[in-house]
Amino acid sequence: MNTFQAKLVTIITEALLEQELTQRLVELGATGYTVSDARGKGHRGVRDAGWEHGANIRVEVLCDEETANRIAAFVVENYYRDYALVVFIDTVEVLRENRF
Amino acid sequence: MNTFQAKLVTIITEALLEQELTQRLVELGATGYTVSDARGKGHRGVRDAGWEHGANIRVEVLCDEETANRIAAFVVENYYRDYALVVFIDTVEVLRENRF
Amino acid sequence: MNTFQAKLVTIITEALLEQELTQRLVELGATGYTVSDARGKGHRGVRDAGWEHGANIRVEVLCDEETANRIAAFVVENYYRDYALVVFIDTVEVLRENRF
Amino acid sequence: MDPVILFFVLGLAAGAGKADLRLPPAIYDFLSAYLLLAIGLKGGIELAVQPVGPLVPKVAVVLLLASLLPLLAYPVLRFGGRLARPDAASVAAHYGSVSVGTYAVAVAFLAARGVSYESYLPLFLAIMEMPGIVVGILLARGLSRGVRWGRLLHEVFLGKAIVLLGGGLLIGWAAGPEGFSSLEAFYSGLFRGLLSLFLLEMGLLCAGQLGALRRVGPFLVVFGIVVPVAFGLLGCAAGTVMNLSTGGAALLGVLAASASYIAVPAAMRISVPEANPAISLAAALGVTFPFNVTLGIPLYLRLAQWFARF
Amino acid sequence: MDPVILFFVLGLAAGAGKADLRLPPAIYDFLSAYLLLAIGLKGGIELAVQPVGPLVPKVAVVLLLASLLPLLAYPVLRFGGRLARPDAASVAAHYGSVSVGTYAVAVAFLAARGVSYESYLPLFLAIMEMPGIVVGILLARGLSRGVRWGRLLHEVFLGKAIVLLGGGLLIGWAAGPEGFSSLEAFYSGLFRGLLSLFLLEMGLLCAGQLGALRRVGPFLVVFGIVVPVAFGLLGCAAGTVMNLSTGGAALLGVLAASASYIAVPAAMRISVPEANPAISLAAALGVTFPFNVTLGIPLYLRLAQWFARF
Amino acid sequence: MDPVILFFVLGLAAGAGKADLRLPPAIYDFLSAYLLLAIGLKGGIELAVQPVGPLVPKVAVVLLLASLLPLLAYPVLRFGGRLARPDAASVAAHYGSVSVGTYAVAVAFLAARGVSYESYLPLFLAIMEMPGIVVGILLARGLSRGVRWGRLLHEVFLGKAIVLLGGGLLIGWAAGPEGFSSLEAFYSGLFRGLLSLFLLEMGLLCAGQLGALRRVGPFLVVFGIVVPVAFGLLGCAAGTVMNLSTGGAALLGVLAASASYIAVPAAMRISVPEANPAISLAAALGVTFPFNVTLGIPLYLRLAQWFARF
Ligand SMILES: Nc1ncnc2c1ncn2[C@@H]1O[C@H](COP(=O)(O)O)[C@@H](O)[C@H]1O
Ligand SMILES: Nc1ncnc2c1ncn2[C@@H]1O[C@H](COP(=O)(O)O)[C@@H](O)[C@H]1O
Ligand SMILES: Nc1ncnc2c1ncn2[C@@H]1O[C@H](COP(=O)(O)O)[C@@H](O)[C@H]1O
Ligand code: NA
Ligand code: NA
Ligand code: NA
Repeated sequence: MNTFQAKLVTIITEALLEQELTQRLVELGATGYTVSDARGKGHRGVRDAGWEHGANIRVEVLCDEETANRIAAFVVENYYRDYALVVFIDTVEVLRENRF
Repeated sequence: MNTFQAKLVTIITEALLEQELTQRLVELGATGYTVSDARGKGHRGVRDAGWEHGANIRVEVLCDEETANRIAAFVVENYYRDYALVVFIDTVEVLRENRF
Repeated sequence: MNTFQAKLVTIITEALLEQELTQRLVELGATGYTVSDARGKGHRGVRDAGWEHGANIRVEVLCDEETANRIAAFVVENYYRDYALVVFIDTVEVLRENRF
Repeated sequence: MDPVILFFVLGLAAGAGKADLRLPPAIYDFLSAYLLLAIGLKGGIELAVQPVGPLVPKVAVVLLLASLLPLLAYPVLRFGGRLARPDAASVAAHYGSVSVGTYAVAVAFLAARGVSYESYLPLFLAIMEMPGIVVGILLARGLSRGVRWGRLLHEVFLGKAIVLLGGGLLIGWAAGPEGFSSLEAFYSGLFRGLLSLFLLEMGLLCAGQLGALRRVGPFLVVFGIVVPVAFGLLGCAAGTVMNLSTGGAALLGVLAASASYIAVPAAMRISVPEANPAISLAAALGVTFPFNVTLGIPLYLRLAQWFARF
Repeated sequence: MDPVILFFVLGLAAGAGKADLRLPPAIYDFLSAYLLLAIGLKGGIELAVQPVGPLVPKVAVVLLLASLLPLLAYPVLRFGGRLARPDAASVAAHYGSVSVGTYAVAVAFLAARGVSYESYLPLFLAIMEMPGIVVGILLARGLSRGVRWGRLLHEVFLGKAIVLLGGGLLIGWAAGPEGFSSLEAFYSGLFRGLLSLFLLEMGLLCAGQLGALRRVGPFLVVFGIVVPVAFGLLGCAAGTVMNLSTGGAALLGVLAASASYIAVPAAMRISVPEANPAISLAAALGVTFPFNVTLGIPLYLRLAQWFARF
Repeated sequence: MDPVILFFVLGLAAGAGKADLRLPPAIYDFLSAYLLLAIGLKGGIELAVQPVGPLVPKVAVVLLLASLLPLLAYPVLRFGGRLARPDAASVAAHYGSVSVGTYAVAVAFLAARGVSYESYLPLFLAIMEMPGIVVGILLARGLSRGVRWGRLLHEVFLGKAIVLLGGGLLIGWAAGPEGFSSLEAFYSGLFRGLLSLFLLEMGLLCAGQLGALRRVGPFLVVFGIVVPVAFGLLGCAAGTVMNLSTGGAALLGVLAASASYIAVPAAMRISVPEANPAISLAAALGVTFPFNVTLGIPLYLRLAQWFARF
């Protein structure tokens, strides 16, 4: 297969931030993003969908390394202190046909 | 842990394709798949669950490299031109007890 | 970016096990977990959300290698024989600010 | 204005103002299933008390009408609007088919005015859903190219709308008026209440198309108003020729004028995937649905009343 | 045929024909919660106006009956059907317990025929849910092996069905007829309407089991019809011996004949995980539920009427 | 006790006992949207038949009251409870604003007792939702620091609660009593039934806060009871001074006494993110909501009756 390497940034955070965060991701250079609903537990306790705005989202962004770093720096600076947040980055092979 | 390497193919595409795509994955040699609901933004604009058939799905397939390539080639050839589609491949460690 | 390596354990299993499994993950040393709803097909046939308790969950745990191995061993020993179950482990870069 | 329409306006305003308002998709699915069943049941119950024979020719006329509409729309789109062939075919299919939401509003509108209509109109609703899809695909592909007809027929005849509407018709027909009486509180008593919630959601959905509308340009805005009026005229005329009552002719006009936004988008996405779905939805939801439920329906009733004078 | 059953048939047909029809899980959850609450409330209100003392021996008989049923089913499954021990125990547990959906259909059936029954039948429904689970686990494990009884009792007594049914009984009992009057429009007026939607969904679910049925083989098909009839006979007989009215005896027959498809599958999955859940569900949903709601319920009423003559 | 409250108690008990009971979030969203629309519509319809002019001074008083409440709560929290500034400001905002669920229970309570009240109370409900948020943010930030007022005003005026309540008021006002009659079966007839389900869910949610309550300590438990009583007194007094009827004054007391758990948490999370949301929710849901719907509402009616004697 004809592939190229890209970074996959995964952000798990509060559902309330979806609109704002996805808007910022685009401003930071992401060509797209994928969001799914999640629930979980971390330092800030259990977060679940039973309660409006109480749930988490799981946001994935495929991008080049530079953008990945920009995104990671942005979310840590802006959301880490006050919001439930986990961020991790993986390296994946993306099909040539997809461009980012 | 007793593990072996496998490919994890992740396909993000239109929810409408779920039935057809999963059937094809099995025909292409996947021993299984996992689907979850998603929403997102890409070259084809915003896709969201508010609208019937307007949402995305996120399909994961664990398989060997050969099958991964077959699947990637298939989806690109059949869906890339006309549908919202992103495909990426990762290498993961699968527990020995799982067979693919 | 200031990152460190961690293991990402992904467990796909029956939704019915959510409460029990997540409790055990914490006992096994996970500092948190993320759960999302899924459906799929594997050796035990099709599993879908149409039916109460018929669906799958997708559980992710970020942790160090040792904990990852402990978790993997635990789920295989306790759930593999009787439940629909797939487990795989990936290595990812976690932002320094997150601690596990 | 009928208060249920005000719910539509509320949804439209909330959506346009980007208010944080969104009904869960599960509720939308429930509401549309309810409307389909309720409409089908009502028709079936009344069909139960009358002979089916005289319906056959009327069904034939309605089928003909529904096959004609996309053929009329296509050249306008292809040559007037300069749309690519698959896009023109897809939009034509949407306007050839019908909208259950619009029909439900029209039924509520007639009921509020005490205008009666033939009991078999829901049957026409079910029938008119399909030809648009088939003709639209033929327009896109011609007869030669590989259409997966098996898959398509499945999609057309076993889609949610047909199954619920047709199922409702059959159940109502089998149960008859007495059998239905115990279900009346739910399927009749709550009809307008649940329709009002459905329209609130429709307003939000339509508002979501206003942005797309700007991108697809002024041609489709004009198309989305002029064509429904023309089709409504045709439908009312056909109804009058078929000797329907004024209310029946008006409803046939509404059906002809309405554009599908559920069954057809799904079918086109599968059978004509190269058509851009945003174009059809922007026109059907962004222009035609709002136009029909506010101005269109009263207009079609007027037209039917006017035709009735001849 | 009762029109609500036609909704079940519609769902079954749509599912078997692989129609693109699916109610959202949230709606299914809502409908089953509603049925449980409505049945519980109705029972509780009527319990409020009568002494509780005379109920105690009847409850004891019903508990006995419910514990007996899985013991009767087990040898048939284990030796007749050659199922593995955990599978036989699990299926026995399903048939020892009860189905709320079947009960709701029977209630609608009796109401349509004007057959009355004792107000405490919903109490029996709640009571009969549990023994099957406990006996099933004992059959699978024996008394010696490590059953997590704490977890199990929690599962049994704090499952959704018991909490809503029991809660409804208590609320109805505390509120009494006047307190309830303001809730009547919702919990009584819509009962059959919402039941019809529930049955549509049940039809789809049952259709989903037809494929599994082919895999599990003919024994379970026969089992899924013969055993309910035998258990229904037993239930009707027990009801007659307990001096229940004809309607009451028929409902006890329905309870005995019905097989659980909600509470028991979850409990078995946790307590007897080595049992294959597909076997029980295929029989309970693919055979017994359809049989009971169409042919079984009228049959059990006949049986009860016949017993009443002695 | 009003039976709808028993549903709350059932939910609370089920949640506290960790029963496997959970209504889908989609149903909760549907129920709260329904309550907002139904309350708004009812108010709007009655507003339609009376002059709006005399309302203006009353609205001003209510706005003043709603702005005063958080200012009163803040020093108690900051210095009495030693909460950090953002936490104190956030809790003050919650108690300055209002709870639709509590209002709905109070409406049902008054209706059951035949106590009437002014038709414009739902307007007060809408109005009192907002000032608490704005004052709370000012308390946290002062006037100097960078509050994103644009975003905030959007959040305040275009939140779900205001849009549905305000939209309902407008629709009801435009439709008037006759226009509404066809919607009555749904929006009035089912009010108490759907409220009962909403309260079941509220019970589960409140039970979920009991654990958090233990962590946040005894101060908030006392605060969550004493402050609502004090605010209820203030509200009843204000209502009496404004010449409201006894029922109207009691409802104003209920509004003052109630604490928001939907609109304000979301607004605070965005505008004062450093405040710990668990503290406010534990107090509002774990203490004040249960207190108000069981003991508070009858107390506020007593207070209003007592004031009315002067
Ligand atoms: N160790 C972990 N593994 C997987 N997900 C986690 C982990 N820690 C936290 N999360 C997720 O990230 C969210 C926010 O984490 P926190 O900010 O630590 O509360 C949690 O609600 C979980 O969904
Ligand atoms: N850069 C990206 N990162 C993550 N997900 C993406 C990205 N681009 C597209 N997607 C997802 O893939 C879907 C289809 O993409 P597209 O075909 O580009 O519209 C989108 O709706 C997103 O859910
Ligand atoms: N090859 C695979 N790729 C991705 N997901 C799988 C695969 N096999 C199984 N799964 C998922 O794991 C669940 C349990 O698998 P199994 O125990 O094999 O039935 C399935 O329902 C799927 O969601
Ligand atoms: Na049309
Ligand atoms: Na039974
Ligand atoms: Na307040």
